Amino acid sequence: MFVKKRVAVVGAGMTKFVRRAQETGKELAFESARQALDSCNMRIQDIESVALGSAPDAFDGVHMKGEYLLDGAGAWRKPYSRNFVGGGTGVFSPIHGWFHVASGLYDTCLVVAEEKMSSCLPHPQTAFLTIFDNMIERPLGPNLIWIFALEMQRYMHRHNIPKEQIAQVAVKNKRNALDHPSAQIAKAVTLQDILDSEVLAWPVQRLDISPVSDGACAVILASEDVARRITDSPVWIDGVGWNLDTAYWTNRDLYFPRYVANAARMAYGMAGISNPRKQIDFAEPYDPFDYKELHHMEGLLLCRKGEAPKLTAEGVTERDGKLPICPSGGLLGVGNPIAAAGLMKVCELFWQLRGEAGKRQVAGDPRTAVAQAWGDLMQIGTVVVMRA
Amino acid sequence: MHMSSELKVEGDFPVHFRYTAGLAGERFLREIKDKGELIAARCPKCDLNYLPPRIYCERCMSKLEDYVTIGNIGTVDTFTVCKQDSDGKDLPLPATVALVKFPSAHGGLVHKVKGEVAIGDKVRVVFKEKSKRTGSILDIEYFEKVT
Amino acid sequence: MCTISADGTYSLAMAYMQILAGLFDVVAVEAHSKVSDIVDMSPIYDLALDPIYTRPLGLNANFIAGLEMNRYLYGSGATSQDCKRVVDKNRRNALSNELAIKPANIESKSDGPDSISYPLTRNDVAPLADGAAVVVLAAEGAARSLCDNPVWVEGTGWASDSPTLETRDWDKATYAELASKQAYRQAKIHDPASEIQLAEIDDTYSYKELQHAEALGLAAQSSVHKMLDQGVFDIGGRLPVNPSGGSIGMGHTLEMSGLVRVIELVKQLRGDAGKHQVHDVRTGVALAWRGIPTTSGAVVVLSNR
Amino acid sequence: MERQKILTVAYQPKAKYAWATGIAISRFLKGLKAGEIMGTRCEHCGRIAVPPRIFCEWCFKKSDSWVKLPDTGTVNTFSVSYITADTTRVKTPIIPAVIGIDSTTNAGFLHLIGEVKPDDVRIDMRVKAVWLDQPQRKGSITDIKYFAPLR
Repeated sequence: MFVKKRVAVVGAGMTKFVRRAQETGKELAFESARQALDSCNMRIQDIESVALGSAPDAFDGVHMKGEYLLDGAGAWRKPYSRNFVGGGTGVFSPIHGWFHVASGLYDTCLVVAEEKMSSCLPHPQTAFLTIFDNMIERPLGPNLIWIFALEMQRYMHRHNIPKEQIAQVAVKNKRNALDHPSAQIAKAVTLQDILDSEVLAWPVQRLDISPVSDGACAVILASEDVARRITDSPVWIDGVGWNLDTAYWTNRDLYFPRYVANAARMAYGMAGISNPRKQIDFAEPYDPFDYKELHHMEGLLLCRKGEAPKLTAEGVTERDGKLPICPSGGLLGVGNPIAAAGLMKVCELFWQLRGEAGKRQVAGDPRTAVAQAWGDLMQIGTVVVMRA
Repeated sequence: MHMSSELKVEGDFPVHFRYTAGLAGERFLREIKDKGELIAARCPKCDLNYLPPRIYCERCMSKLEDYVTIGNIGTVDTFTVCKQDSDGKDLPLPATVALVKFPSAHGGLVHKVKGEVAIGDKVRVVFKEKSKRTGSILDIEYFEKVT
Repeated sequence: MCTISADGTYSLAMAYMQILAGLFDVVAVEAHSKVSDIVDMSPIYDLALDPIYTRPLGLNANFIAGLEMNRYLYGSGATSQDCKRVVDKNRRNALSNELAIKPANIESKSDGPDSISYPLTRNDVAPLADGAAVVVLAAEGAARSLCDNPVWVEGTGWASDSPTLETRDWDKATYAELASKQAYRQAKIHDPASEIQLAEIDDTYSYKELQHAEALGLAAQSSVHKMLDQGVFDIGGRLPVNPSGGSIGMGHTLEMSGLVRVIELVKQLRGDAGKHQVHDVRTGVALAWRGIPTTSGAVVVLSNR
Repeated sequence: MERQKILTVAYQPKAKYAWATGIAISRFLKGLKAGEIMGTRCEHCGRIAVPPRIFCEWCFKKSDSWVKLPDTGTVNTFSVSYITADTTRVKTPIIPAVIGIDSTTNAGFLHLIGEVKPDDVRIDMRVKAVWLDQPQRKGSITDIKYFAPLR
């Protein structure tokens, strides 16, 4: 595919993910943006445009929160806009930034993703109530977790997957996160811990779910010429893809995220990837719930439908396995400040592909990787393919 | 939620919020509460003293760590006389509100004014008495014209 | 598909970049308003205010428009009477626009006090309305095969000033100035006042039309209200502003309003505007503002050349 | 606030909504009041959908032909929930399910399962709507109390 300008990631930064930050959302956004600038010795004056990703206003508790956050995000008197595609926002944010640079209109774009969920009471889950149809679903008293439970149950039923195999994902990711300096919950858990945790909405138990967090992440994008002046090791965004399915989620078979597959095909096509199972060295699929990692590995066409639990059981997806999955520790381990968590996956690709992931570094000099997020009513897939 | 005759479903958003003032805001509000003083955060690079203070300069994105005290007499930059409250109901009495700028500060304060003012008037910040302050912007009672 | 959390005009700019990048040939841009589902907008605007410094004052968010209007009149020399002229012009223009909300609804409500936050009155505020709008963008090749009279995007720009009440620029619409500079640069426009024949710009509040016209370089500073008085901005004037009736005349459809301005401009450039058609329009500009309490706006320059 | 180490501001948003039910869902809700489940049929692709809609999102054409559907269906998927909407814990579980309605093209809606022990609910189980008595119905999704196993 012809792309006007090749786009690179040249810098990245992230705050620590915490349950309750004293910092305001603006201050969190600043911390991540400042780190990203420092990571590549850039000044804010070198930034030509700013793209923000943030999930619903109801978390931070500020209507049009993109406007509220803009000074912290470094957007003073700059072209600045906010994208929102539900939980898919974090990985869509660099795609949103990519438009700016790939179009040739701007040579640089600062991408910031922020979430301050602790402002929302009694629990951020309550803010999800209006994701359900106000006329024909909300009167039934649904909780957000229901849709995950319904999807998980369908997935388990279709492929006859035992709960133990799914819980293994949470064990792996929480262990991986022990090596992440920004992790909210740096605590290893056993398979038994997960299976013994409180049943919220079967098959979903408390430890199947990523923890609610506050945090922010930022990356800096640059066009090829500019990127090569900034750094010797740019990481290229060679494929972007996104796809939305119908909002009538009860009219679909939930066992397979076909919208993720469509988004992946778009991104792989752009990046010239014909055989993702062979050509992708590691992946950061979206894992707000443990089964979601498996679901999304299949959606990303990294294995056959129903095969992801088996690969996990065989250790293939461990950090030292043949296809490391969520070496960062993912949302399950590092934490889940919605949009920031998605962008954290893109940061991880950046650090891993530059060999800068420290104790988390996957072996074998990875060259190509994919990050993905998911959102809305089991509806959108957002995919980015990056190369060293 | 219930159905009305026009086939409308009535409802709300059943959440509420608790906001932190943030690192700079905490310091600002505590200074008002404890000392009855306004402080601004200084950006030496841009030579700006941000009021209310911030931990960053929005222009150069430097981290700000120095604070300076700002005197409590300023100038009305603009004002309005607001008739309604935040819910859209009429206020018992119209409220005069002003944006006040202070010498040596970048920014200013938006607050209620006691009595009438015009653009360009000098006003003083009047704080609540110390025992009644809670660490809120409402620890400032109002602006009052300097005569 | 993706959502841009802003006026539809921003979405148009994103779609424009997707096409320039080579990602897509044809992109649809949609915006809508279902403001009638909201019982009262006041609590929604309240939620947009700074929770630490502004919300505790308990004031209706329209006080920000009051503060700004007062400062604008003070600095520009325009008067409330000039603002009323904007309202009259836009309501009059809307009478010949079949998409405008019914004139009966355009009349200001007589109940309640007329002043809502001095100097802002009910008359100065565009009435809210429901609606939906779609614009289809296409790369040049696709555009020529899809239709006979494409209208070209010559430039886009969007920008934000400092967002807080304390640090923003109160003397002018800096966001609109910055956004238009970007768009004009792309469109190679050096003297907008002479190179642009028509403007469809945000008039959420009457004074905003004047402030925005100035920020877009359509009038020299502090002369905009004089041009208004001289009829320069009327249909049939030298530089018609909001011949559609604007939001004041057509109804304010929240963040669809900017895209409505774009659509009205497209119609004018195609000669499809019907009773409010302006003659000899070659290049036009549209401006969206995100409303109180924001300092953000987007500009699009279109031509039929 | 006094006892907290960190200063905070509490806020109760007061936004109120009155959501228009729209053309299709108005008719669906009226149908429920009459004890009927109404779907729409796309004349272009032949798909019968519930919840009903005025357009077929596959063909992107208007879909204005109405079909009365049976009140029986199949459990596509379900959960056994010990939490309510605001995450309050409950001892007696709620059983939400996606019910695929008979005669449709793989279409269904979210509802609850009743008259069955949680352990006995199965995917693919056949179920039938249990309605409120006619005078109690008000044109709401809750006019169906729940779906119970088809006996």
